[in-house]
Amino acid sequence: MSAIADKPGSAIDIEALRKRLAHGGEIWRSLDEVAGTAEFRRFVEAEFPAIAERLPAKPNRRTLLKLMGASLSLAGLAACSRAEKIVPYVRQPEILVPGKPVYYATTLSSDGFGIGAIVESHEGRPTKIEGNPDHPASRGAADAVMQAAVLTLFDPDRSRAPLKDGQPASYGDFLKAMAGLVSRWTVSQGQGGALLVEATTSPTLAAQLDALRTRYPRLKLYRHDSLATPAAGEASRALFGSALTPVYRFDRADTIVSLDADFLGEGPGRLAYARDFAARRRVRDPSDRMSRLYAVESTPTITGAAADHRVAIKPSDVEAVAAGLNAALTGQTGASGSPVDPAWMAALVDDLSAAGRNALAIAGTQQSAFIQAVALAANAKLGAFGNTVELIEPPDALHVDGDLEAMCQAIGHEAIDTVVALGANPLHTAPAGLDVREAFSSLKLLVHHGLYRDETAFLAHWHLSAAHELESWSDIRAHDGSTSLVQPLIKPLYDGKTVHELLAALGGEFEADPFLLIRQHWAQLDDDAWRKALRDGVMADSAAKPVSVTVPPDLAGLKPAAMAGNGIDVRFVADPWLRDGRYANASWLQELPRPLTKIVWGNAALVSPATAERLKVGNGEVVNVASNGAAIDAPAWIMPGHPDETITLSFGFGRKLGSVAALSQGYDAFQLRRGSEWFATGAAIAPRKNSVRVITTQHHQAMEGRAIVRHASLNAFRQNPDFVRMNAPPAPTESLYPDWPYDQEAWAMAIDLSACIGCMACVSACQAENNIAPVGPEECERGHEMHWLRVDRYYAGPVDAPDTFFQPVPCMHCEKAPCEVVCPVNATVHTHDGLNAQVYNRCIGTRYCSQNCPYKVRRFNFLDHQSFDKEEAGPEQGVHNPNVSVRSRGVMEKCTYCVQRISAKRIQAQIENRDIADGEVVTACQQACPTQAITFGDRNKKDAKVVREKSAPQNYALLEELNTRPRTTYLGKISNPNGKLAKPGEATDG
Amino acid sequence: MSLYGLMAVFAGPEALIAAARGMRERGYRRMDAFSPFPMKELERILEIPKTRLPWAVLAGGIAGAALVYALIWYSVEIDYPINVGGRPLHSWPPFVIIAFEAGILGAAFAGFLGVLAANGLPRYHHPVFNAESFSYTRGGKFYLLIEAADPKYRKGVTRGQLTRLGAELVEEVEA
Amino acid sequence: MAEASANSPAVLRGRHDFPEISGRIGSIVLSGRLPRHFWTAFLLCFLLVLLLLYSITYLIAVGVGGLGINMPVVWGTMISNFVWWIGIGHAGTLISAVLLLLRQPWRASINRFAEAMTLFAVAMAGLFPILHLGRPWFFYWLLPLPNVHMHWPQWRSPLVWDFAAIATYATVSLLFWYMGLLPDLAVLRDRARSRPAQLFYGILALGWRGSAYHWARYQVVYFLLAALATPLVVSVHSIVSLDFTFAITPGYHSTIFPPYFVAGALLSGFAMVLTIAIPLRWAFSVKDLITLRHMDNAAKLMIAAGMVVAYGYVSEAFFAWYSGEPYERTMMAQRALGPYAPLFWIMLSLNCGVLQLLWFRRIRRNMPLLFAIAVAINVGMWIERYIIVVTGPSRDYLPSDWGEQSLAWLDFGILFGSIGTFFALVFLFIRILPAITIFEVEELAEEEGKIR
Amino acid sequence: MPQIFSKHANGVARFVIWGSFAVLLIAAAIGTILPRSDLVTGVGEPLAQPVPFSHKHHVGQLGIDCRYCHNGVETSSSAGLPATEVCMTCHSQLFTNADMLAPVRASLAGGKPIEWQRVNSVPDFVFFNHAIHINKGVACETCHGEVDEMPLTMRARTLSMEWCLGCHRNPEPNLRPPQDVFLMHWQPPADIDEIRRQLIGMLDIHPETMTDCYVCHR
Repeated sequence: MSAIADKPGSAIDIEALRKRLAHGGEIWRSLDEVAGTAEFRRFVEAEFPAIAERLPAKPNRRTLLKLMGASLSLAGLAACSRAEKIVPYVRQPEILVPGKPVYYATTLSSDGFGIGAIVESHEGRPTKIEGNPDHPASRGAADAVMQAAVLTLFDPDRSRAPLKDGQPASYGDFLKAMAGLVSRWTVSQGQGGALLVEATTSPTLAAQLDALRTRYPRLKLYRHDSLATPAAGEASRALFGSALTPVYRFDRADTIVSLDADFLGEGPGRLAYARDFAARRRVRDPSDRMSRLYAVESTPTITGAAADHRVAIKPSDVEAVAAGLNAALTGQTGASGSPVDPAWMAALVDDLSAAGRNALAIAGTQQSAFIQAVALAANAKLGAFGNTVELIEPPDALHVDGDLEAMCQAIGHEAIDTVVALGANPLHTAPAGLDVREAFSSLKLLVHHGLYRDETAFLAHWHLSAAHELESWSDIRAHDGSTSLVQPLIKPLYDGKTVHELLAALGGEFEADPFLLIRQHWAQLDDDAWRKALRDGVMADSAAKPVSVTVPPDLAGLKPAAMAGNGIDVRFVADPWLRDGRYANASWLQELPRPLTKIVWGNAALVSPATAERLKVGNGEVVNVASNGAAIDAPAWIMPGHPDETITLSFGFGRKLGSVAALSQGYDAFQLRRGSEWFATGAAIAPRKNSVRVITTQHHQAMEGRAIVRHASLNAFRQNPDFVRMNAPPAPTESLYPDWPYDQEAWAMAIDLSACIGCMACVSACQAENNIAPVGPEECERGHEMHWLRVDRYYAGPVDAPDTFFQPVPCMHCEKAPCEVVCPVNATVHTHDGLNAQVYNRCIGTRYCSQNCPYKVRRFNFLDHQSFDKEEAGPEQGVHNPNVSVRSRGVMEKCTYCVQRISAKRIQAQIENRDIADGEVVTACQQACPTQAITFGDRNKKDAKVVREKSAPQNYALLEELNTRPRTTYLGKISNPNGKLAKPGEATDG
Repeated sequence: MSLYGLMAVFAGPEALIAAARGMRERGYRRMDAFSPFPMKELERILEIPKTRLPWAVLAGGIAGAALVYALIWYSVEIDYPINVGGRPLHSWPPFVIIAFEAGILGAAFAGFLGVLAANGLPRYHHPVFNAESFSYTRGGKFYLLIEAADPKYRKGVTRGQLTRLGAELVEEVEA
Repeated sequence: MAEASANSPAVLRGRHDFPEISGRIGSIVLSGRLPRHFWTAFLLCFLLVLLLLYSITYLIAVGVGGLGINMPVVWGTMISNFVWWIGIGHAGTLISAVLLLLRQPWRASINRFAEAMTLFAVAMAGLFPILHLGRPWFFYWLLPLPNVHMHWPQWRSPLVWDFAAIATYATVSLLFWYMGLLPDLAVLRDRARSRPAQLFYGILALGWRGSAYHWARYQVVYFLLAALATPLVVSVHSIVSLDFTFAITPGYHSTIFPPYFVAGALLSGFAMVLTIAIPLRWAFSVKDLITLRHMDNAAKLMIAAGMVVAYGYVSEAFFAWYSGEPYERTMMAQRALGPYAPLFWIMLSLNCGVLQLLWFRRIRRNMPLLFAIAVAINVGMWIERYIIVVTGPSRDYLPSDWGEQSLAWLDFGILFGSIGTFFALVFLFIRILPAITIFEVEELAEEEGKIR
Repeated sequence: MPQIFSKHANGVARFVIWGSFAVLLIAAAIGTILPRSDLVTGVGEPLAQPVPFSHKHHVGQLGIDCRYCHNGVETSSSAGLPATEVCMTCHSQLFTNADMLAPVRASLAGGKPIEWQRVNSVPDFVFFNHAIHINKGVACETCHGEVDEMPLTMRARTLSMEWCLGCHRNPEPNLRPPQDVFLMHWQPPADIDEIRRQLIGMLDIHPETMTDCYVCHR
């Protein structure tokens, strides 16, 4: 049992294995023969030993697993080596010193757009993603999906070798096949050939596609992006003749109206937008000002939760609201039939007009062209263009011959007999009523390039395993058009190929070097500029130039599409983490609670309390949703603040491919979707008799009148700045016990509840940094999840239009810690700098500390959640942070204020014989937070940022009446509602 | 085979007490009585000295408590001072609880071992077991033993006196 | 003392002589002729022993996650079993020690197996704090042992006090019990026919010969041990209750707990005494040694203890309300109306409702009924322990982490396994040691002039 | 009634009683001493290595500096083992075909590293950092012993928590001027106590912070 902790990688012997295992694929093949279909079992054993304990034992299972685990981990390590020609970030490039992490800048893709990242690499193992402060789309923040990139990199389920008709083949064979195709196309000028691409912003890729099309004039190019939002383009094309896309500047916006736009949670600019939005709402002093957000929503989002005024209406009514707004702004009278309260609208319009060029109207990207046009018109009317909003050429612009539907039709007319699918997985994401399988089956040749052996791969004649983005050379553009490079952190684990290599091969260039393909595209950059671009993670002033426009008065004739409001409206959304399902195999994401529902390992159909009441359904009770011919069964989930007579369905689930994905439960909303619609009307809901398991990590939603999240309006705050002390139990001033001196550092944290938007980035960052084990659905259901940091979500006020509050709750590091006194073995004690240290190797698991923790922030390893047998653990152990113990069964764990980071900085400072500077120690949650809600530092430094935060009048400690003296404190939530609109439940917490 | 003493068997407690008193009046000192259950009178008659075991018990209790408290104090103040939940190093109230339990334990051990030691137990082989009649096989019997070492011991005389005092049976016990 | 009147039956019925008493008690052990149902019962218990062994193996192999516990309720049946068994372990010492000090004659014939019951109950209780651990194999870290980590126990933790209290209690009870056994062992030694039996009892008897000198010291120390055991028995369950009162969790943090736990201990302890005594006196036809008087007194004590417990329930609720603490109030309301409400009301109806039947003498003297009541009280007391353990944390300070735990098969496997093991030990004890104190019954018979 | 036990029984009983006391004492003594003994800690027993590398030869006789091979020791948590190339910098000229160096040459040729046996290891949950110790004047010698006299490297200290804490509680006796940390058989000057007192201040060493659990366990 000494293996309570283990330092993955510390013993990894890269060079040897690399030579021995030139081809990860070889091993996989040999194993396929041995293992048959034991993959799932093996994976579960490795990733979720706890679940495996419960699996019925197979006689030869253990030996089999050992064998597979062994060679898999070898395969994994096979490429744990520094890829050549990579340049460290700002720190001077140094030859790899064992035990010292190296940081590289690269760019991760989010729905095709780039978000800059700094990747921490240990002995050539990328282990942690941070945001790149220099990148416009990241600004130093990183969200949950980005964090999971390292996990998907080491995912043992990734496709490991080219497959010919499902049988492993060599890359050489694949190239031979491509050579055949090339010669065929050369003759026929690409007749009958088609490429299927996803949303992409890669300049190199675009150039390669153009080259191919000049080479094969008859070659067709289709794009299938199941999460595409074409409306903005349509609107601008209608208004200005050319497709333009808006970029917002929330740091300049005083009054914001969102027409069903989830700008904090969706879209490639979300991190930057969140930062700017929060920056404009920082209040530390009664004289500070903050912006005001009006949100019209057709489904609850974190943006709506952050809004000062929110109305939830049926999707089919949003256009009416937009029309009303447009009428009001353009001074037309009789803005009739607007489903929102006229007073509300009047207040909104007044605020907007008052704000003038500092106003900002945002249309939800998923909303109709009309609504886009209204937003554009409003911004133009208010003079916001050039100030709070700019229009640029869309970075993802790509001239294509059509979408998936068009392609299938072409296949139907036998105009196309060969398809090369680049990354896309249409068999899962195709709309209902479009039989892609049937269409693809009739192809002469289907080539699929992807990370996983997914549905499309199974159908394909040839599947080529793709290189992970952390293994690839590429380039990509951000929401504002800035271009940045993608550089590999590690040599492809499973000999995957980049899309550029594949396209080069289709162009007859079979031995293309993935690096040169990119480098040559950027030939105009000299080596210094190139290096700089790599080092900075973004190309200097490559942002797209704003286009100046004039909006035609009549919205170019765009009218509200008369949506039949009868029946139930269906609102489609993409799962915030799994998106269209492409990340379904990432256990971190599956187990990360959804911001509002706190649902994990599955999805549910969200309905409003009133609708649920009418339908007589409760949480988890299955309903049948029927819309235009198709129908699916989905568990209902009652969602406070959800519009009535509307049901929200999310994409991304219902996939059984991939062993983690197979563990999750959920329905596949694509089966109900027509075309690329985000809304459907006239749906019917029929409750079924049965109910299914929907796992949530928070079972109680109200604050029970306790002063937990203390909040007030800006005006209330100005009247009495210390509102957090009002009607809250008084904090004791003295303690029975003598005060301990903390004369050196005194680490402390402040969390600004006004800034927190509940996006969960901190939680996933914490999981990635601290080797927190995912436990799987069964254990989550039993309340055994392990997240050290949780984001509590409370509702207050009327259930149909509640206020939503988020509160991140890490360990409070109480100075009078109740947990420590009750531990019988000194496994949790205080340190000289005031940390509440948890000593895993001393813990015997009495769990008394957790019993005595009023915040319940401690987590217990009820079962063995991590495999300690390096042989058995498989490649996924590669993701472990070598500076954090991996905890074994039976020990308690909890937030440590990222003590490993503190230690690293302290050692550095002591070697240099200096004090630790303020802001030098950054916790994982703080670093990831898009809104900088979390501040961490030394309380003893008078000028430290954390001291300034804590000196704000609205600073308070959670449950301070217990006199536990927490080091983590909160800044009460301040919202900025319009005084003219009395908000229900204002300044109370229901 | 030397003689250890004379063992007289009596039917009941009263008889034994009477006999013991009788022999005592006759000046016998080195004598012992055996009964299936404790009999207070015998203590008086045989002038059994008051035992000092209670003091041993007290000492055991104090020693146990003091030792353990000292150990705790040493561990928190000297050997590994450590900030636990911001409480003072020398948090005496909880320490007292443990010391109390240790005291009880010490006292109990002192008493138990003390009584065994004082009674010279275990003593598996003892002359009285040589007496054929000395046994609880038939339940509660009452015995009086006059040791041969007693100055007043005279072979025939003593046996006669015992018989006269109502002994059912008088038997010589070898050492 | 005169023949017993109807309203207070004699502690000893009929006339006896010493051979008869020691013979009857001794023969239970020596003759080895035991009723068949004795062995069938023992076999049943033995199956439960196997269940316990299996459950423990599973628990250690898979981990405490096999139990129903979760976040936020990380304590479960292991703790409630512990408190329950410790409670049961109290009646024995109380009967033998306190009644001895109070010179209650009726203690004589039931103290022996009551003490044995104490020992076995404490042995069972001792299992649970260890099985409760996430890493049971490190339980000895609670001891101040010289180690290369230079590590000490954390003396401020009630669990360490527990450790001290339980260890002391077990040891003292054992010494007290063994000391009481000495003279009887001597009797058995002499009555034993077979050589092995002679050696066995002979060695245990340490050569006891009933010398007046020995009796003198013996009695003094026996009384002293009793005097020590009395504060000990009170301190033990008080300390166990500190495990809860020491915590700030709502529903735990209460000053009423120590007395209320001790009372609860007596209630469940006497219930268990009756659960054992009633079948015992019937099976071995010692109704004249263990008389209605004993049963009656035990039942009366149950009422007394039970009323204190009931007062505990009331004051707990009252102070939750009176304190004005929102947390305490919510917790208490949730306990009575929340997810654990059914258990809560069952507990009340058993520990406070059913108990009241004992006011009636007819019921106190009706053995089958008394037995049923005793069993009911045992169940009720277990539920009480469980409710105390789980309801607090399941409804504590932050509503966001409110939640309930479940009960897995493992929870029941270990509970029933331990019950079976306990009774198996009781059976073995009855088989090899005198379940009734021979010398004290003889003394009693003598004092009461019941010797023919 | 005849005696059940013979005359000797009493003696036997006495022997058993005192004997068991003695056994308990002895057991306690063993339990205290054994974990600290070389049998358990493995101090002083050289491990068989694929190549019989001799610090005695390389350090003692040739006087090669520690950092030549262990180059991470001043900057990183791990001191680092030399890459095969480092060995071959010399051994491409010297003893080019000595049999005992065959594995080294094979390693370079086959690109397969030499698998050394770990001599000084701490449990996985202990995070030791070389750099800080070196920079604060704790010499290699202090923990690794006189490696220049080891034909085969062996563990010189127990590396038990007790041993670590010994120094973390009172580092002064183990300090020396940082420039001397790589010296072997370093002879302290006469005024060493004074120097050490100054070092504590100069190097800003705070023993009261060095027994925090997270210093080693994270």
